[in-house]
Amino acid sequence: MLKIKKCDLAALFARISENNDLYLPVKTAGKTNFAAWDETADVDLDTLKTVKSPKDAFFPQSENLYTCNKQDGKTSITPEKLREEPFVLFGIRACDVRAIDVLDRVFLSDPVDSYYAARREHGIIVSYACHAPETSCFCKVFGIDAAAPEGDVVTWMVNGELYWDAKTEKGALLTAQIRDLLTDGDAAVVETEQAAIRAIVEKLPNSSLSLDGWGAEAAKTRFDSPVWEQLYKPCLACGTCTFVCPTCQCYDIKDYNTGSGVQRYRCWDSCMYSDFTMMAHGNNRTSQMQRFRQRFLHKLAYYPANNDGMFSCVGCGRCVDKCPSHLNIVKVIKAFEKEGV
Amino acid sequence: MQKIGVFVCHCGSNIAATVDVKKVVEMALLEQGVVHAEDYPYMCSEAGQSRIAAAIAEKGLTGIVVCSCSPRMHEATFRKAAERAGLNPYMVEIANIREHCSWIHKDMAEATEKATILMRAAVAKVHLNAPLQAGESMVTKRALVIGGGIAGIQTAIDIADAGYKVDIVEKTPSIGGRMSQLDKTFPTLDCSACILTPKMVEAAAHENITIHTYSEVEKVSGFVGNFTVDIRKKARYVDIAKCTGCGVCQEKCPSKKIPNEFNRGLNNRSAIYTPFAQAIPNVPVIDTTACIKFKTGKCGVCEKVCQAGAINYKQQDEIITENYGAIVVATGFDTIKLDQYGEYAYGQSKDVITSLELERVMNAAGPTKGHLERLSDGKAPKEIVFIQCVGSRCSDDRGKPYCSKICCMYTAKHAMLIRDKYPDTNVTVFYIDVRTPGKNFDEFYRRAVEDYGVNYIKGQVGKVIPQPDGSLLVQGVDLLDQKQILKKADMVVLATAIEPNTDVRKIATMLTASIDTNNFLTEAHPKLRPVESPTAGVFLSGVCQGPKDIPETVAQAGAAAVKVIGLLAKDKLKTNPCTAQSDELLCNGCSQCANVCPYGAITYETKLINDHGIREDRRVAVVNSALCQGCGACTVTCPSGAMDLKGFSNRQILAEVDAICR
Amino acid sequence: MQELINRAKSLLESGEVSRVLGWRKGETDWDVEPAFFNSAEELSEFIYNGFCGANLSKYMIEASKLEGKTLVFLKPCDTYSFNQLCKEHRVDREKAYIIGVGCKGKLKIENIDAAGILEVRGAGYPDASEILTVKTLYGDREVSYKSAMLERCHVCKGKEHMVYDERMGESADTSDADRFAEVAKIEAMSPEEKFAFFQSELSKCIRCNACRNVCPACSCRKCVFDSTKFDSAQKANTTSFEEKMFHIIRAFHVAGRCTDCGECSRVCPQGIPLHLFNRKFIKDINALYGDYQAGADTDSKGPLTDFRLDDCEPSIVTKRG
Amino acid sequence: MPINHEEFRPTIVAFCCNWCSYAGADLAGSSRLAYPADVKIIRVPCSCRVNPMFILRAFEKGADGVILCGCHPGDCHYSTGNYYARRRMTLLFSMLDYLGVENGRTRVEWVSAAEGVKFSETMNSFVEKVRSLGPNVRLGDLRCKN
Repeated sequence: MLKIKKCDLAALFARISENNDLYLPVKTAGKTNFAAWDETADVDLDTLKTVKSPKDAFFPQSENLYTCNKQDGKTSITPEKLREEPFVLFGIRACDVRAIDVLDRVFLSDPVDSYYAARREHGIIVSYACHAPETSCFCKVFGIDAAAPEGDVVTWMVNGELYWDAKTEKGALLTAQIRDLLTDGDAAVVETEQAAIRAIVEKLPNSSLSLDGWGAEAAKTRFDSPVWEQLYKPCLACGTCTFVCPTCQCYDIKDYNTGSGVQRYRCWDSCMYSDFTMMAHGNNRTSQMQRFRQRFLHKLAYYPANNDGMFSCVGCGRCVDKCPSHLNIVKVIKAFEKEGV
Repeated sequence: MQKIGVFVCHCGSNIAATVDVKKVVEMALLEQGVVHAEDYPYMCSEAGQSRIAAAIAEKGLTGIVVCSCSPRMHEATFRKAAERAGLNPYMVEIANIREHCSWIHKDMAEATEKATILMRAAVAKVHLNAPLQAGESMVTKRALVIGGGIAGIQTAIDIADAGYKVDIVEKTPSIGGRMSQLDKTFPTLDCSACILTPKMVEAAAHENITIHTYSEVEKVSGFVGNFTVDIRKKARYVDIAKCTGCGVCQEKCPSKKIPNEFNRGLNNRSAIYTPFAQAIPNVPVIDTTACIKFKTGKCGVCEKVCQAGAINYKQQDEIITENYGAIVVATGFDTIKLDQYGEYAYGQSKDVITSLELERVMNAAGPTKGHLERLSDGKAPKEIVFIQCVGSRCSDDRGKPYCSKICCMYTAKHAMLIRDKYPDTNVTVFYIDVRTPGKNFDEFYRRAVEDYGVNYIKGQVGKVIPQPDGSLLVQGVDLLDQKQILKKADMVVLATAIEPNTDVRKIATMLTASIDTNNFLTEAHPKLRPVESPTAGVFLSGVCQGPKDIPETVAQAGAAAVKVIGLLAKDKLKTNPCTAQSDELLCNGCSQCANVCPYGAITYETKLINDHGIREDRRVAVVNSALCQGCGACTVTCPSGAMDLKGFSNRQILAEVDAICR
Repeated sequence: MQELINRAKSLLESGEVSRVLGWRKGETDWDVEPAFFNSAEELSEFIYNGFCGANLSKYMIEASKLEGKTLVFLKPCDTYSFNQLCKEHRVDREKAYIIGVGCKGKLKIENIDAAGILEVRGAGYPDASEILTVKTLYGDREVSYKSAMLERCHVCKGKEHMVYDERMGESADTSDADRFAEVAKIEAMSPEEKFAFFQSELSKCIRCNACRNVCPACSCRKCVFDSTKFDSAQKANTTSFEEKMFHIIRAFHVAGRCTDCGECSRVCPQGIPLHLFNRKFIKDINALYGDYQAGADTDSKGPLTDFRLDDCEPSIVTKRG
Repeated sequence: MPINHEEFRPTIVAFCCNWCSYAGADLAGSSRLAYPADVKIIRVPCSCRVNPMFILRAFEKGADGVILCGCHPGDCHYSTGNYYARRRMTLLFSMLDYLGVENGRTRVEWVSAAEGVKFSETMNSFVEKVRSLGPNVRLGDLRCKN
């Protein structure tokens, strides 16, 4: 266990960024999101949840895949360069670390998504414990420990000092780069803090949410439930829940005419959108109820069916906080619990 | 995917001297979809057009870009050529590389680059062109002439003679117009009434002509071939059917102090009046602002004396609605107001009069029974000064920038008539230039100078000062002799500028016809289409289009009539296919497009829509393509992009933008 | 609140209305969702408190297609949106039974800004308590009602309902700020400052479309940004241009139609002050074409579908400096 | 950084209504009244056909200035089109200015078919203005700049 004073973090970040691109929570215009670090960045480790999850670091909202150019009647195709330089993702919370696991199972299974794989290979995750979990958090439901996140390096902030614990080889390599800035720390201090965090997590209103009835079989038992018809009604069909979600992984592939050619890029898509998976014949989900159902059954039934029962929700609670109509996965889970179906 | 042919015109050396046409051809062949490109010295020639036809046939072209002069010049030519070769004419786009390129740029590399970009934009557009079919609309075989002066009368007679029905709408109680106020006409000096009144009678008696006097156009809707017009027939309070025109009512009317408009206010008329003796119809009207019966409820003399029982105080304005295929504007002119010309003492001295007032003074039916006399004291004037260009060719905003065209000739006429009838009266004319182009015009003016001894002074009058003895002191300059002139006169006549009738702006707005800064109606083309308005189906006759004299007016009136006849002779008209179209799947039915449509072409209907499996009743916009003129106002108002314009679609314009900016 | 429920029940029972459109209570005081209630039993979940900010007018588009009348509760500012939708034939006045419900300002939970909130006391009865008591996992605290209000309530359009069948409850005009002050402040900036300000705000935009989808004026069946017809479909802000394009065009499409209901700013997950776009147009329209309040009536011509012969020229933008 | 006027050649899109301004441009051409080749004209039936999206699209794809020309108010071929265009463009330009986009990059001019001189002078002055502002960086799509 190592540590560094909170007031020395700027030096730590400067050091890390000598050899790596560094992404961490930065406050811009009043909201905190993951962004590249520089000396002027307003680093914000206090805000529990960035508005957008850090999944952008591996699966950007929009990324170019390749570029076609036409000059003098000749066409050339240039694939986008894959990530080759290391980067550090600092300050990522337990739920968001688990979410990367969810994404890995999609993008790293056959056929492997090379753009994603390259970023995963070069990305070093420095996680950060949740010292003040919030009402909307329910990570415990998915077996996530807010006091002990996964990651290459795990950190805690106790009494104005950041405790640093490398967990993996990647983590050890990063630690070696900055070792001279760190001093030895007492693991017992961290354990005390962890106990305090876990005590709060117990008190969170949704920590004891029951997932009974969800999983692969729900695709059959709950697909035709009349509950959906009631639940979806206030849905505005916006993409807020999907775009703030750390595990949503759907994307669309589009072409952009640059004048001199075409850039083929992909960007996040949302199953809440009416043109999601639009095909020549039209759309296979024609009503908002169907789209709404799709999202939650994907998280709670289809994904588990394909991934050994693992849910593709990590209980970060962003959708609980951000849905303009106050709809969210917790409500869905509870509604079915109430109906007993 | 389109197969596009690009044809680059040299226009002799007009284009080729500045644009490397071979290079443009070479660049065109690199464009997506371009399967053929060639250049030719004169694309618009027979030979050029047949090359286009040949390429369409050989290469199976589906779209054509002609890089040439302005589409305003030859778009129609190339469309016709394409059509003859079996291609839809709307698959042709023009890249304007002459007016917008070769003629304004000197550097060959620069001009060639720009021509290439313009070509690309046209190619990009043509990719998105779709074949369009012109629609058809029926033609109502009846014409409306607005204005019953000589222009309107002549147009109406010519149209009627060709066998079509014509209505004349005249706002005053009688047809005849300005010409009926004139005494003699130049250069022949024949009596105006003698040549006009037979025309008036002919119009009134013509079986194809209906005259609505004391009437005004209230509302116009529709479009070429199908106008619907509301005409307000103002209440005369005299039954036209019963009135015999005996005139007793006017004699007996006790209210006789109303300025007589026909005599330019130089004498008075009664409250019930016909404007002049030869009025058509010869039926009086009651001026309710002056009539004692209308003002106080007591009187009723005219009703009592009318043997025919034609007086009807209860008559109401009547609105009639008629359909027309064509509308001719013949609203004529008036003289400008002289309020801002205080230096000429008009309004201060009764002996300073306008030329039109002089016409009435000289006329036997006028306020002085045709005797030339001073209006102040009735004495015969011995010195008369004419001042030319009062308000014409004026650089400040008191007057008009244009030449009123008729003043030089009528002043020569007045001078000559006065010298002829009153040889002891001296006549002096101050002029800027004497403009006498026209058959027998200059001879006429020279006769005034040489045979009648009229004293012409090149120079302007600065001031007219009424003297205590009743005479007028005229201060002027003689530009030729470079000296100041002080001249005593008994009478001063102002050649006042003419301007279009003030009503014309209102009428133009109703007709959506354009108007220039001087309120003259704009012709569709100043040289090639001088009697047509840019608004299809609206034609121009007489001074409403620009200053002109009687023979020119009559000539234009006839020309307008021929255009109308040409239109009415058709049973159906082809309509512009570049009209708006609403995609009912995207339409919100919000009515915003209808709010901005100047033609009332958009209506709404509720219909069952199948939107990718969702079937529901929706309120959707429907465009009447016969009414739509294709301005596109609706397309921008529509937030969802449901409304689009054929021929200038959103995607077509965006493609041009992209091509230019790339 | 109970009066509202009772009235809704009696209207349902009498058959005058077929359903009720209101707000349903959730897990917490601020967890309030717009909801349709089809029976008296369902109405037991009805709630009306300080967190019922959601403007229900837009839901009336769908409700207008249903059989029978829908009872809808509209706050004073919501009625402007309803009127505007009526004017555009998007809702059917005949299909709505409108209870103009009183409003004394609505709250935004983010403004309370306390981690681990469990309960907010005082949100239901703003009159009774000017202070909200907030119970959190980390201790209790107090927040003034005003400081927790939505931005739009600080520039409240007033307590009058523009359209209603009956009214229930008291309203208060909560305005305590100049509606156009923020816009004027930006207008006074240098071009560089303006650009930097909007760049930093708009760079947060995740193109979730919440602002668009909640907006009663953005009621297009298919938005141009979802439509391939206009070559304008976008799903993400790939560059900073696309952020601007979306927000400029969205604001332009609702210019003259936006009632300034403030829903866009309320729902933005990134807290972008989207009302600054719409209000800029409103400010310009008022200054250049005369005061206009969209939704104040159902028959006036909107400023962009109208003109005056002597309107100012676009060069006024340059001349203004 | 001073702008080198010799080197910077802006891309200017000019939307011209068919009836007045396009004809005015034709007249400028037939009168041989020069203006920079940077200006490329797109013909539209009326100024009211120009959607703000067209203008933003031009900037997106690399235009440095966009000008809209139509009939003088009162002379619109469709009688009212330019009045609507005038309001739309006033608001759009005001919004662009508000966002910090240099207001000299957009302009509306009314040019009649008889005003070849005005057309040419307008284009000369507009190009000069845009050149002085330099390349458009605030409202372009980076993907189009290469």
